[in-house]
Formats: sequence, C-alpha cells, structure tokens
Amino acid sequence: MSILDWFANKKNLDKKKSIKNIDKLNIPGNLWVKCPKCSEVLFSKDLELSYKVCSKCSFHFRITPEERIDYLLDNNSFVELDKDIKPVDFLKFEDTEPYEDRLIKAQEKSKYLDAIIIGTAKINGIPVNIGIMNFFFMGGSMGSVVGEKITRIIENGIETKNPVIIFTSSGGARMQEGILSLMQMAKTSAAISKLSSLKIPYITVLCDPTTGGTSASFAMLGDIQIAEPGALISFAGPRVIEQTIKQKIPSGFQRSEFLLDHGMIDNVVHRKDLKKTLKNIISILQAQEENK
Amino acid sequence: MSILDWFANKKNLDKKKSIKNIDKLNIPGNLWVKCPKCSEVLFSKDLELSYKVCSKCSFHFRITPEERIDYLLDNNSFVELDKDIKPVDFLKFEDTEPYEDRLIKAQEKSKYLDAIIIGTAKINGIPVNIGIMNFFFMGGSMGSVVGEKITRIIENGIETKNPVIIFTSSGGARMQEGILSLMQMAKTSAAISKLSSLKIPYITVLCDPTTGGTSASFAMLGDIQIAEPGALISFAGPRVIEQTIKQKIPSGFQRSEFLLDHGMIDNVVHRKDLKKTLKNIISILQAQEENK
Amino acid sequence: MAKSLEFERPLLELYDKIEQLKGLSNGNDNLADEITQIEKRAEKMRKEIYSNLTPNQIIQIARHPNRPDSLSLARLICDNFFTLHGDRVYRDDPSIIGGIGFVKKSRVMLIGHQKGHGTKENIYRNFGMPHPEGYRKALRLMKLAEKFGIPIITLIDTPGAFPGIEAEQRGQAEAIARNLKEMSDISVPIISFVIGEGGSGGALAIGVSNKMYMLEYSVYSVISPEGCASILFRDAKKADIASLNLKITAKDVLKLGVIDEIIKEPLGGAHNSWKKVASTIKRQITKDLNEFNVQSEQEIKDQRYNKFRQMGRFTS
Amino acid sequence: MAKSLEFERPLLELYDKIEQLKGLSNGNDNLADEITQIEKRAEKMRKEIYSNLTPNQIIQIARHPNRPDSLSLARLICDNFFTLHGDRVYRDDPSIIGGIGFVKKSRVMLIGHQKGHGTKENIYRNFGMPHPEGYRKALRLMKLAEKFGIPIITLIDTPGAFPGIEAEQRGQAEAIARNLKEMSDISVPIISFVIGEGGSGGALAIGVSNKMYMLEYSVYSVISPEGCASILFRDAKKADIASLNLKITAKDVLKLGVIDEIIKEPLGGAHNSWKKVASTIKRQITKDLNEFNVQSEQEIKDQRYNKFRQMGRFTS
Ligand SMILES: [Zn+2]
Ligand SMILES: [Zn+2]
Repeated sequence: MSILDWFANKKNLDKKKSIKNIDKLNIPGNLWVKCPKCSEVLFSKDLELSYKVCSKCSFHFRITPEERIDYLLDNNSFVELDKDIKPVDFLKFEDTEPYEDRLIKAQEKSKYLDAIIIGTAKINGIPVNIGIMNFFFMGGSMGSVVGEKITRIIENGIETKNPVIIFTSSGGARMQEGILSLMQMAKTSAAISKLSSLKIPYITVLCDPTTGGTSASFAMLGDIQIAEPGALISFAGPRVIEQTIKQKIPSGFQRSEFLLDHGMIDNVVHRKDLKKTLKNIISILQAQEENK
Repeated sequence: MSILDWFANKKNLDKKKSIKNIDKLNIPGNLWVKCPKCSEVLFSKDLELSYKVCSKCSFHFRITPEERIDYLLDNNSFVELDKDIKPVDFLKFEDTEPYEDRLIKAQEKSKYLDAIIIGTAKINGIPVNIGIMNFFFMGGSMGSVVGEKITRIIENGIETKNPVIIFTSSGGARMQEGILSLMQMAKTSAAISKLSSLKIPYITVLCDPTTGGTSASFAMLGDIQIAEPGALISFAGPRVIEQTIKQKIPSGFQRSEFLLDHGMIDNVVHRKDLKKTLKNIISILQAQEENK
Repeated sequence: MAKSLEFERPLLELYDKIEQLKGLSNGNDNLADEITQIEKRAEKMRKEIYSNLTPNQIIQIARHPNRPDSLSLARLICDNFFTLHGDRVYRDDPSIIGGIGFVKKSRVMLIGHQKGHGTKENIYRNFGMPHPEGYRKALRLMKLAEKFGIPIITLIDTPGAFPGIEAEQRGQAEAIARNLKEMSDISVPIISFVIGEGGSGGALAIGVSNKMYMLEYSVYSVISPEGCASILFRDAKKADIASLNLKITAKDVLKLGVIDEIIKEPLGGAHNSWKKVASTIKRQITKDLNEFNVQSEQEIKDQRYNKFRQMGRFTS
Repeated sequence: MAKSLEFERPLLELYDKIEQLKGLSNGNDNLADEITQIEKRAEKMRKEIYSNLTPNQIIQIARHPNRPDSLSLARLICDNFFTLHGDRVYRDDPSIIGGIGFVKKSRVMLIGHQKGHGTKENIYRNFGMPHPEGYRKALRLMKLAEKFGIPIITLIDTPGAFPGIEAEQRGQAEAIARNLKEMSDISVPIISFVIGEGGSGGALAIGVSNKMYMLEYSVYSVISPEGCASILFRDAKKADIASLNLKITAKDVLKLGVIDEIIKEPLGGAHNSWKKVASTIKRQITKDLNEFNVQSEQEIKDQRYNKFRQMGRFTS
C-alpha cells in the first residue's frame, strides 16, 4: 500500500527543483548542488568526497548502487551475481502506460535490468554477501526479480556462510506484478528464516526510503538493523495515513530517529561511519573460529 | 514491592465490615453474607452452592484451597504432595513482630504450614498436577516454601508428563525471607522453562489477588493464562502507584478484564465454567496419543 | 439477504414479484404455473449473473456486510471453540481473533481477521484492519499451536494493514515481517482460507501456509483496487479498471499458482448461508489434515518453503 | 568527590584542613610533618569509616550520584562498544542500555540498567527504573547473543521496577517473568554484577546468571528498605532498621549464597575511580570467560539452573 508514498515522493521530486538538482550531479559542468534540507549550496566534488552527505546539516542524499559500492566495500572486491535476471510483464498490466514500456524506459535510463544488484564483496577483508536496492529504478519497487535476487543472495550466504548485508531503498511492492509481488515478501522472509536457523549473520541497512512491502519483509528481519540518518522507514507512508485516516502526522514521524526511539532499529549510523561499523558488527557476530 | 497492596488490602479487610462478613461464613448460625461489591444479602448456603460467586453481580469471593478442590477437581482425586515442608525464620527477621511468631500464628489460624498446597488430581478423569495458593496464609506471600513447592509440582509434572495447573493468589514475595524470597521468582521460572521445553502444558488460573513477585514469575508464564473475573493482577499495585507516582488510577485498572484488553491473559472465565474450560484446554493441548 | 448488491437488483425484483403472486394466489392453482415459470426464470438469471461477475462485482460480494465473519465461522467449524486473547505485550487486538477447538476429532488452532457486521461492531473491530499487536497475537498463538503439535487454520478477511499513526509507531512493518519469517518455519501444517478480502501485507501476515484456498467470491491482492487506481491510474475512480489489471479474483489467483483450490460458495454468495460455507471449509480441513497426518515436520516445512520459493515470474 | 555523604563529613573536614595547611605551608618544612600526620589520621579514619559502614550508609554509597553508570563502564570495559537499541515492539527504553564489543579478545553482549548523573539525565533514564520494553530489549539482546554464541554481561543498577500506570498496562509482570524463564535456559554464559542498587524484580530481570557479583558497596534486596519499612514497620522512617533486617549488603548476600564473590571498590567507593572499577570488573570477566570457554552449552545451562534450584531455606 505504501507505494503510494513512493509516488508522493516522486511527485515531490518532480516539483521541487532543489531535489532535482541531485540528478544534475552527473552532468559535467554542474558543479553546485543545493541541500534540499538546509539549502546550503555544496560543491559537488566535495559532496562526493563526503559520502554525499551535506557538510552543514548531515542530510544524506540518496545514492546509486555504484556509489554505495564505492563508499562501503573494499576496492574492486564486489563481484556481481545473477546479473541477467529480467522482469516480465506477465499480467499485461497497463495503467497510464503498459508495464512493459515502463520497464524498458527504466532499463534504458539506468543501466540495470531491475531495482537491485547482488554480489559478493569484502569489507575490511571480511567476505560478505551484499544486496543493494536501487531507488532510481521504478522507486526500488519489489517485483519477482527483486524477490528472486534477494532470495538468491541469501541462499548463497547459506552455502558460503558469508554474512548477508542488504541495503534497502524501496517504495514497496511492484503493483504491476499483482499478487506475485506480494508473495515476494513471503519468499524473501522464508529464505531469511533459513539463514537465521543456520546462525549466519544478517544485517540490514535501511536507507531512504524503505517502505511498504519491503519494510514489512526482509528489511525488518535483520539480526542487527541500522539506518542511515533521516531515512523514511514505514509500512503505510505519511501521505496514505493523512489521506486515509485524516490524522495529522507528527514531525519526524517514520524517520530513522523516530524508529530508533520506538524500538524498531538498533542504531542510526552516519554514512561515513558505516563501513567500520559493519566491520565491527560482523567481527563480533561471527565467532573467531568461523572467520575466514 | 506490591506486597504493599496486600497490606493495603489487609487493612481494608480489617476496616470494611462487609468484607469481614466473609470470614463469618464458617461460624455456625451466621447464615447471611453481604456481597462486598453490590451489597446484595446472600444466603450463605446458596453462596457455597454457587461457587462462592454473588448471584446478583458475579462478584467472585476469595476461596480457600479446600473450596477450590471441591469446586474444580474430581471427587476425592486430590492427593497432596510434600505436605511437610516448613518455613524457617533464617534471617531472624523482626518488624512489628518476629517472623517466627507470625508464622506460628498463621499456621495455627489456618491448618497449613505455608501459603500453598500442591498435589496430583483428576479433572474429568484427566490426571493433572495442581498447585493452589492460599491468600489467607500471610497474604499468599512467596517465601522459600512456596517457591520450593511450586518447583516440585513442576518437576513432578516433568516426570509424570501431567499438565500442571497453578491457581495463583498472592501478595508477592515474602519480605521476611529477604533476598531468598526474590530468588524464588527465578527458581520457579527456571523450572517452568524446563517443563516448557518438554512441551508439557502449563496453565495458570489467576485469582484475586495475584501481585508482586508472584505475578512477575510463575503466574505469567502459562501456555494459557486464564483469570477469574475481577481479580486484581499486577506487579506494582494500585496503592503503590498512587503513592509513589501520584498518578490517578483509572477505574478497572489491573483487574482481569483490563489485563484481557491489554493482551496479558487469554481469557476471563467464570468460576462455574472453570472445570469444563480446563478440561477442554487440556484435552486440546495434549495430543491424543499422549492422553492417559 | 439483508442488504442487496447493485447487480442483483433485477433478480430481487423478480423475487418480489414471486412473493406478490404467492400472496395473491392463496392456494389458487391458476397462478401456480406462472409462479413456477418466474421462479425458473429467476433461477436462470441468478446463475447467469453469478457466472459472469466482474472483479468489481466480486469485490462487492467479498465485502458484503453479511458475509460470514471469522468468529462465526470458527464456531460453526469447531467444536468446543475457546477463544484465546492477547499478544502478551501490548493489547488484545479485536481485529484478529484466535482460539482452539476440535474439527471432528482433530485439534486445531484457528486464527482469523475479524470484521463486524454493523457500524458499531466494525469500529470495534477496526473494519478487520489489524494493528501490530494483532499480528503478534496471531504469531503467539501459532507458536503455541506449534509447541503442542496443533495444526493451524487461518481465515483471511481484511482490507489490509491499518494506515494509522499508532500502527506505524508500534511497528506494523516489523510485525508483518516477523510473521512471514516465523510462519515459514512452523512445524505444524497451516491451512489458509481467504473468506472475504485478502488485502496486501495484512492478509499475507497470517497467510504463509501449506494450503491456501479462496472462497469463490473472495479477492486477494497486493493493494486495494482503489489504492492502485489512485496511484497508478492517478484517479481513485478507476478502481474498476485497476481491479481488472491486478488479477485479484479466485480464478486469477489460482492461475497464478498462489492458491491451491477455489472453495465453492452457495449461489448468491457466502452471505446466503454461513452454515454451508462453514461445512465446506470444514470438509476441506478434514481432508487436508488427513493428508498432513502422514507427513513429518520437516516435510511440512519443506512443502511450505518450496511453494513460496518458486513464486515469481522472470526470465534470464 | 563531587557530592559528599553524611558519614564522610568528619573525613572531609580533615581533608579541608590538610588543604589549608598545604596552602599555608607553601614549601615550608615546619608544617610538612603536621600535614603528613593529619594525612595519616585521615587515611586511618577513612579505613575505619569504610570498614564499619551500616547497611544504610552503604545504600548511600550505592546510590551516590557519581557512582559509575552502566554505559560509562561498558565503554571502559569493552573495546569497540556499539550500542544496540529497541525491543522491536514498542520503544527503546533509555533505562536499560545494551551493546556489543570486545573484552580483550572475547566478544561480549553487555546489558545494564542505566541511571543518570544529573536530574535531567535521570528523568530521561527514569532513574534507572525500566518499563516493560526495557526488559524486552534486554531479552532480545540476550537471544541475539545466544544465537551467535556471545557471552552476556549484565550490570545491575536499579531502584526496581517502575510503579507507574503505563508500565503496568504494558505488562511489566509478564516482561519480568518472561526474562526469568528465558534467561534460565540461555546457552551462553551470563555474568552479572550488581554495580549499585539491585532493586527487586527489576534487578533480577537481568540477573539470572551463571556468576553473580556485587560491588563492595552495592546492595541487593527484595524490596527497598523504605518500602519494607512503610509496609512491615508501618513507618517509612524506619528504613534504617528495615535495611538491617533485610540483609542487603554484599557481605550478607554472599552469606546467603546468592552471589559468588564481592568485587572490591576503591577506598571511599566506586565513584572515586570509575576506571579502577571498570578494570576490576574487566579482570573478573576475562577470568570467568576463560573458565566457561571449556564448558559445553548444556553444562552452562545446568550450572545456572542448579544454582537457582537450590536457593531457599526450609525444613521438612
Ligand atoms: Zn544540508
Ligand atoms: Zn454482588
């Protein structure tokens, strides 16, 4: 349901110039970016060097999978798995445009086939299995491909005993795949249950935004759950709540810090500290004799 | 801590004539009892036949272990165990009077050595292990003897595979046994953990009142927890809360029905339905092939 | 039939006529023939209407205020049904009910979403939309059932999770996620029936089962057609076309491999006879439990896992 | 010493005098002798005071506002301590902290009651009195530790459970009881230290451990002396005599077989050197973990079970 929010955000994105500037980072010559939170004007090179975090107010910009790999994993350690799995418009779903067309557009715009990449990598020399969702691909929505790849990276963890780390960023289930998108929640959660019974560490890093069916499945099942500051994390998003229930949303509602206060996550960690934090957590959860 | 309430209640008992009448039931010639809740005047013989429940307002009078045996267990099926375990004043505790003297008085007044009896019995032919606390013995407070006997009836259940049913009625830990009374909470809970890992049914029936250390240990650990209507069930009792925190207590607070609404018990069952309810529960929890 | 559905109106007019004629006839044989004829016509019309229902019409039946609710079905399906309450943490959520009882000689734990039939009851039941404590109660009861080897039946009937501040605050995402994870590993059989609305995560949270059925006129969907319409079609009034696209009827969901079978309803819908619905469900439960009886715990877990493992369509 | 305790006043007066003399002396050798003498006297007095403390005086030390808190000790005891929050159900209770880290080369999960040092912090920490969600967080972290074979350290420092409406409403009895039950069956070693106040059920709820220690000037009691006095002595002012009767000092509790050993504090109490306290605790943890290292999970569970099983005194 809370994919509503993804759309709400999408609309806001379209409206708010300040946020749209983020996209322009990739355009050569566009050297300045305005922080959407504090309006500070940031030099884009500096911003990239500071993990895409505003130096003034610590606003965490949404980042691409490549940027995340760059910031968090040992150099050149990432090996992508199951790269070729492709989505299918099996319902012939057509809203304002056919799902098939949406997919082609999204694939052309990004260089990805769907909203997640998975692979093996190292963090400070420790082998890990990694999944990174891509909000820039159809709002990171979870259809069959996302569900399958999440499941496979977990199954790979079961084989290799590597800890599994998933970076979530998703508006929820992909409606265009109907009931089968809902079933991905059960499928991924069941895989995590197997991983869990083998006592292999599973860590989730909740990034902005993590909502709907994604939050209500693999995102919330980490042995340890950390969030980036200020991330929107919810099942039903603020807009749905306001519309449906006519309740006024309190400030800070459903942001990382709110979830921390309400007992849902273990900690909020600044992006610059994420790598060493993950390294520390893994080295504690994995018994010495099991370390490879 | 909430033994405070036991005392509060005790003081009220001393004050309120209406409640004091209950005691007079045993005095020959005293044929009438006034309901402390609705003030209905009840014929004591009728009251006994109606499970000591007010026919007008369903107020559940506190009852003695013998009455409970009479109402709930198959005729003559109860066989008491570990009858001879006696309390000791090992701290030489002396408040307004020595613990030793208090014990002697309580033992003389009741015909019991301490605040619980345990034994085996049958409910509609099904063998069960039973513990019945006795609020009339020092407010049902839990010292070493109560803790030991609870533990033994559970251990007996582990041996015989009989389901264990405990009727709680207690003001909490017995302060006169200091830290060792606190330890009875851990001891009994640990025994229940063993019982639980063997998948032997453990059912608690919470009777008025169940507070303090008793509620925060074996009383709240039932596979199924039912309460008699209107029973006070709490850790810190209403009086302690009012005194300490200066908070006004909402009406119905900490009564069975309140706990039901707040998710703490499975159901509230009228005393007259208790036997058949227990029989039903046991016959469902125990697999057929395990029934004896 | 207390409340009539729009598309049934022509049918109801016929019935009215029959009633009128019967009143007039008063044992008069002249009218008897005509009555019989109209009755036949009505029966034919009824069959026609009910064999050509649109998804949107099916939703109306699924949401019918007199559709049988979980608690009533539980009492019709089970002997000695005893309700169990509470999550042992925060609250007893009235929008999910649970309890133990016998189906014939089999012990069962039955859990279901609970809607009300009138406004007052619906408000109390929050229209069948659980708060997190509802899912947590359900999970507690499932774990209890697992402990004592009691098979689990779930009845699914919810518009979905509740989009409210408190439900979010108390972590409904966490609660649903945990149920999905834990249910996948439960060692007793779980049999689920969508009896009305199977709405998104709120439905799935008690629907990770070994066997999954839908009543003939129930629906199961990732999102309500209204929600989908307002998001994807940018027009909440396009629920009709959204419901077509989403493929939410029992037939569609069966084709997608998400359910095992469709449970026939009495003609005109389940609200016409709760007893018939209950006895059909009861028969299915008995049949399934007999099958599961000969399976090991591991087989039961594996079957459930594998079923969900292969859900999803993609190429590579 | 930021705040002084009543019974230390004569001692502090001596120290004041020493300071004054030192100021006067200004390198003057004549006074040096006298200073040394008074210093010796002070030292003697200090030892005397601290070797003859009444239970009531010990309580004052145990409750000293500068007494080291769990979080500060955690950071002194552990390398790379990383705090973990939340019960995954309702709230992150600030009156119980937890986290993972290393003690030398051993991985540990450390959990403790958390008091504040000033009024503002104390209100935030609810004076170290947990709500149910605090116990539930503690249990969640213990289960996490068990899953990954990480030994558990608990630091106990609470006046007790919180006598408030919400704490009752959210089931603190259930939360404490569940912890007692679950802790008794945890397969990793649990080592507990009463570092200040060990107040009744709120303390025990994280204290069902394999090894139990008390800092020299800590207390452990079934009820606060004040509470006991107002109930049994019918006079809240008789806390002094109640504390004598209750036998709550480390020495008394050791005699009763409830703890394994007493951990020495720096002279004058733990608040005089947090670092020293931390390093003593750290040494004890390292020693114990080495012992537990060679034990099986079953041995660890059995040892804990048997320890509590034999607590209690009675005849028959
Ligand atoms: Zn900024
Ligand atoms: Zn009455």
